[in-house]
Amino acid sequence: MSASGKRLAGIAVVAAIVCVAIALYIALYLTNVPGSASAVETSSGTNLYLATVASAATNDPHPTWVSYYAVDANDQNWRHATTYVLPANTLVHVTIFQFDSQTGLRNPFIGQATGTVGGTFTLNGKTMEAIDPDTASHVFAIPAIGLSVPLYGISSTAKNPCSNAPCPLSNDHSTITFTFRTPAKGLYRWQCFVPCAAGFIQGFGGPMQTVGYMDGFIKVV
Amino acid sequence: MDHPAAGSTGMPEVNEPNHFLRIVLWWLVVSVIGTALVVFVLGPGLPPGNGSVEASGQVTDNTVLLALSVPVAAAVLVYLTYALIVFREREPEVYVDGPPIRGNASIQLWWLVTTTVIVLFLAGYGSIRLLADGSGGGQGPNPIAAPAASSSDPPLQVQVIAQQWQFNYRFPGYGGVEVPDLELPANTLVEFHVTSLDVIHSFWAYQLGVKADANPGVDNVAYVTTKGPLSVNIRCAELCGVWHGYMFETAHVVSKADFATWIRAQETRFAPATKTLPPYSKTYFPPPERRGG
Amino acid sequence: MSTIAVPVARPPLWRRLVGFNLLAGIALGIIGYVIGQWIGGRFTGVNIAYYSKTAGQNDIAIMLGYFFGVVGFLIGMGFANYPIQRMLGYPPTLAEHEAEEEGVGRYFRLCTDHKVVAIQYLVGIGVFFFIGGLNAMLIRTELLQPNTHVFGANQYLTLVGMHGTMMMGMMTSGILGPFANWVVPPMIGARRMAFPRIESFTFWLLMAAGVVLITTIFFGGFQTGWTGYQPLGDQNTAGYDAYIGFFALVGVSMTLLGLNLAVTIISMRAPGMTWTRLPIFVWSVLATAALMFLAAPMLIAALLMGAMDRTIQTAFYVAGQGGSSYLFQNLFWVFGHPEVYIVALPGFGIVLELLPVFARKPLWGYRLAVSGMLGVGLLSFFVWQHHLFVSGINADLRPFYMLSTELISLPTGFTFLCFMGTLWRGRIRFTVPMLFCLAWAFNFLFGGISGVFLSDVPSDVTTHGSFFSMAHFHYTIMGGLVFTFFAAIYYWVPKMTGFNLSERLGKVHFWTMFLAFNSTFAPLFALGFMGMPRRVVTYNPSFQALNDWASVSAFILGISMLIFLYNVVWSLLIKREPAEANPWHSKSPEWQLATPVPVYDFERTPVFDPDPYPYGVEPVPVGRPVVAPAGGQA
Amino acid sequence: MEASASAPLARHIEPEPPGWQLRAVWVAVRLWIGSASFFFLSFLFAYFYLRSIDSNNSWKIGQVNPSIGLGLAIAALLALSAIVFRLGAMRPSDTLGAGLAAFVMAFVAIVLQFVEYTQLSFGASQGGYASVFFGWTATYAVFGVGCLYWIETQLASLWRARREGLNRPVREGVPTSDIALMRAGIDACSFFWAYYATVGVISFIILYLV
Repeated sequence: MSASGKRLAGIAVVAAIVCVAIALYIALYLTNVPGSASAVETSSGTNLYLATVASAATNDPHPTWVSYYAVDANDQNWRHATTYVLPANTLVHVTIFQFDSQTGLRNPFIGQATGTVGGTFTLNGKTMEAIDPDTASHVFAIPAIGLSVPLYGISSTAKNPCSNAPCPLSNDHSTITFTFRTPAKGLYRWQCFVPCAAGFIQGFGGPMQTVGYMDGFIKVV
Repeated sequence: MDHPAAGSTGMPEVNEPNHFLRIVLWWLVVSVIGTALVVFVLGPGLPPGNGSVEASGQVTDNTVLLALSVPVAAAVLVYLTYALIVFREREPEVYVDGPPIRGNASIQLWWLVTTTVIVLFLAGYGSIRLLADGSGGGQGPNPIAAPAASSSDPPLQVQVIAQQWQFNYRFPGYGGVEVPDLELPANTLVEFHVTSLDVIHSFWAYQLGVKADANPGVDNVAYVTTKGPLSVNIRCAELCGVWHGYMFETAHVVSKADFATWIRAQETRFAPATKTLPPYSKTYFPPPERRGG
Repeated sequence: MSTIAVPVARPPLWRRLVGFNLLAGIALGIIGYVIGQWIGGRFTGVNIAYYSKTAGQNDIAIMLGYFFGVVGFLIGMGFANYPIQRMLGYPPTLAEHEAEEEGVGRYFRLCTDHKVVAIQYLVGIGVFFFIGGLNAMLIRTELLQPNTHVFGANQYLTLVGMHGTMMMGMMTSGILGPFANWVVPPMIGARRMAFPRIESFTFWLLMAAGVVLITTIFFGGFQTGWTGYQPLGDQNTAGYDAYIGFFALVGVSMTLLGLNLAVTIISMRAPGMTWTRLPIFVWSVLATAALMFLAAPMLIAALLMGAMDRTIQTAFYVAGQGGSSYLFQNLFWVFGHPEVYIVALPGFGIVLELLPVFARKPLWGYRLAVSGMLGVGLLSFFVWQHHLFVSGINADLRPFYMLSTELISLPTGFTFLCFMGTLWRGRIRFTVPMLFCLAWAFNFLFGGISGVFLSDVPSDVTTHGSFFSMAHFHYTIMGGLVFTFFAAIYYWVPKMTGFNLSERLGKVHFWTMFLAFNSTFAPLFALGFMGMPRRVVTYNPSFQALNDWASVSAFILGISMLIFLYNVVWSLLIKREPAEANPWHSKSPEWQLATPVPVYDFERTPVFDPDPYPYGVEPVPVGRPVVAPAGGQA
Repeated sequence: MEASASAPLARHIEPEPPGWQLRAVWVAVRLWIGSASFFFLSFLFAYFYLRSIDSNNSWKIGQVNPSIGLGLAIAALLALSAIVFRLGAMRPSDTLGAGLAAFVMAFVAIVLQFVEYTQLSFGASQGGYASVFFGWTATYAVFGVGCLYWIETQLASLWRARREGLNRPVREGVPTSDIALMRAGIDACSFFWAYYATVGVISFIILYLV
């Protein structure tokens, strides 16, 4: 083997290693896609069942983080999903099971619901248009369409709080329902406005800034 | 450079053309055409448009700067083009040195004087424009460059409350009502008080020519005098976290009558929320700052 | 030299791999990281860091992990040996592993030969430059469409932050590391830097820093951009610890690199090399070095405050607890504005150094050029609040900062005047390095003119924080630094490596890069004017055409870098055509060395001309011989 | 390139001018002081900045007053140590003894600083002052540990030189002897130590008295 042949071989090996490293580097980003869930089409309309928990599942990469889950209404299957696929220009009935305790809002204004049909929501069956901002645990908000619904937190003295997802409905929780009209096709982000990221400054780090926990998309198709 | 200093430099060859004159002529032609194009063709389309008095002022400013920079750029580019064509080595095989010209005091002096004059003019011009009305920029809690407001018609105060990741607007003159979407009356002097609840944001109302950073615990005042009705793109212009790219919305400048109607409707609509709001304040430090959970 | 090589039986490979080298460094680095994590875990067990348990992250452990990891790496590289000897009282030495090792081995260990360190720097920084460039490609991929995501919002912002941080952190030393380390000693008549071990230290520290930054992707990245504004940084997940670690280590590296270069230039000029005879590149290095070792400590301090906010719960940047977000902005930009001139000034030096060679004329206006560089350096400490024109801080001082910022264009203009003067009636040769220098003038002209819009407050209200400012600093930094970086590579690599780069491929590289660069960044000025803010993952659909144009151009720009890479691999590693000693017929001292350059550079101190650029005249030697002291070491 | 590596260093190379390295050390320590000053100036700036804006009236949250006694002890020890070392450095016969005394005082001062943290009645989160106090004193103390190492190397060199009487070149082609370099090093070290102590006194005045 000639000297330049050896060099060629050496360079080829190095190049291969570099390419693998680059592929790995890119893959680390691409693999990290939060799960998605579709709304359930029933005869009564389009339904979306969500849940908010104080801690994600124990096998999650961040088991101490608060998170949204999608819940299958029938068999109570829980999926860690924050991308929700909804049909365009349709009324969607959202039901959220809220298992987390109260934190309070940084901006009390968000204690009032906006953007729902009628400007109201139901909390444990009672129709309301605002809650005491200090009792909020989370918020489901899609700012681009003006939707914002505060989620009432369970009492700090609750007897049977849920520690980690998945949480059966036998745990203490509040149930929030509301209806909103989906916009035209596209990708819209949703987020929470309660400073619920425990341990982060202003409560807005970690799960609040990571798509897949307290942030996600609605994908309107 | 047309009179190389005697002695230290090689004598110009006999048939050497007058490079300096040629360059100056080319420069004149290019600058005149370029400046005219910039002022009359590009100028009216310069940002941020004619949406407010301050925005128009910025357009004027941009036009002046662009018009000034054309001759400067032309001087360098014309010179470079000329030099690269005329002074190129025609026989690269042989290494021949050029004349050892080491400088020219009068050219250096002229250059220094010219650039100094331009710079001082720019700084003076910019300062005068800035101090006249603040140019729509955020000027901190004690603004020194406020547009003159008529005493009978005080400026409309609007507090912009930035938080991750949404702007809310509070109208202290209307019972402290807070709204998620902004409308402004036309032909009015508006006084924005920009503050933040958490990290640094920047309130950028593009068509109005307003940009003011929202810092936590800081009241950043920016003035704008609106003109006719229009739609305004509002964006956050300072990286504020994961949804920075989504922190945008549309505001509207509407007629004064429409604004009055709108604000009354908002007062009714957001009455439940207004009840829970803290008393109006220039800044907020809402708990929790840190949280154990 | 090869004639006197004594054939020595080479020890087996495994024996050569054992010792203080890169392998040991990596091994000890990993061990150190684990130890640091463990200690951090113990600490938080006694609950100093209050948020570790609830936030699911332990900043103390991660920071300590980085710290011990880097220390372990440096110990493995052999940097602790000499300090320990000194602790035991052994006398100082100034050399380590210079001539005793064959071939490529010394490039993977602590070596105090300034030529070896320079090539280490060139390759090391080159690697990170390409990673940073890859990030840019990914960013532009995401921006092909206004609201459809290739990457998630977190990943996109991490890419933006890593691109900026890596480029600013690494390319700060992009010219000083490789070229100043290599060229300055021969240019001033020295064989070494004043502190050769520190010279090597700055390089390996930079590499450790780069690895620290890349590890951010394992901790969720950081979503703050390269400016890392607080309190957003305080709020970030553990990935921001990597940002702090990276920039603090880079700050240390920069400080020491700057100190070392400044000391060398001040105290080690050969007899006859007076201040007025210094090549202009050395002057630019001196000005840059001064900025480096004065400005970088402020960055380190600002980052340490952030680190303390995240670990021991101080409140430097927490407004509700007596801190201020302005504090970080101030400290960061007091460093940050000199920093951008740290990046730009060596480019001025390279351009003015190379121009006389390829215009075959002395540098026009030497004193003007020197005063320009020193003036830029001095003024750069007084302009930082122009980054904060709309932030509401010290609004009354804005006219002052407007003036000081615009005043900087005076000394910068000197550089342009000297550039133009040197071309006057020269005999211009369009070699590859020369093309890159000429492109510098073109790019920096537009970078400078767009800077005027940003320095003028009324205009800045619209352009601040928009794609306009992004395009502006890419024109100055990429157009100013990266183009001159390549000019320096094409100019000096034949001397540094002893092999020629392909001229033809170089020209292809230049033209693709130059056209693609302008085609990428010129539209961004328009986008900024139209209202597109920086660092956004979505944008107004009406901006898509221009963004797509910029993205496609950026990909071509990326291809031009691959052409360069191909040139390097082909010319330097495979073809290996030996270079002449002085292919450019340059008259500066470093080209008078033999090729390949011996370990000791030169046997006799070079003789210097009173004129550093004796083109068109007969050289007049003025250097005097060096008198060895009595009992000179033999 | 490959060939030169195996060749012994050519013996006929002309040495560099004597005194270069000595001057380099002299210059380096002064520039290094410039560097360090900018570092500490950042904390000084933070102090006055946060104090002047007093965000959310939180410059001091609650009772935030470190005990002056310990602070004074630290500053006094540092100042004394610096004076002793600097004077000792000027007289070669006394350098080792003076250096040892200075080293001990410096060590005690830095230990006292860490002792102080355990005695404080306030935590780092208690406002801007508390942040600056912890940040400044901690980085200053860590800086001091580095200085201790530096002083130690100088004393160790002196001690070994006294035992073994060294006079060797520090590198091929560098005619400076290690004895001369050692004296330059001691001068630089004591000069920097004096600077460091000055910073300590200033920080005492600002953090405890102002």
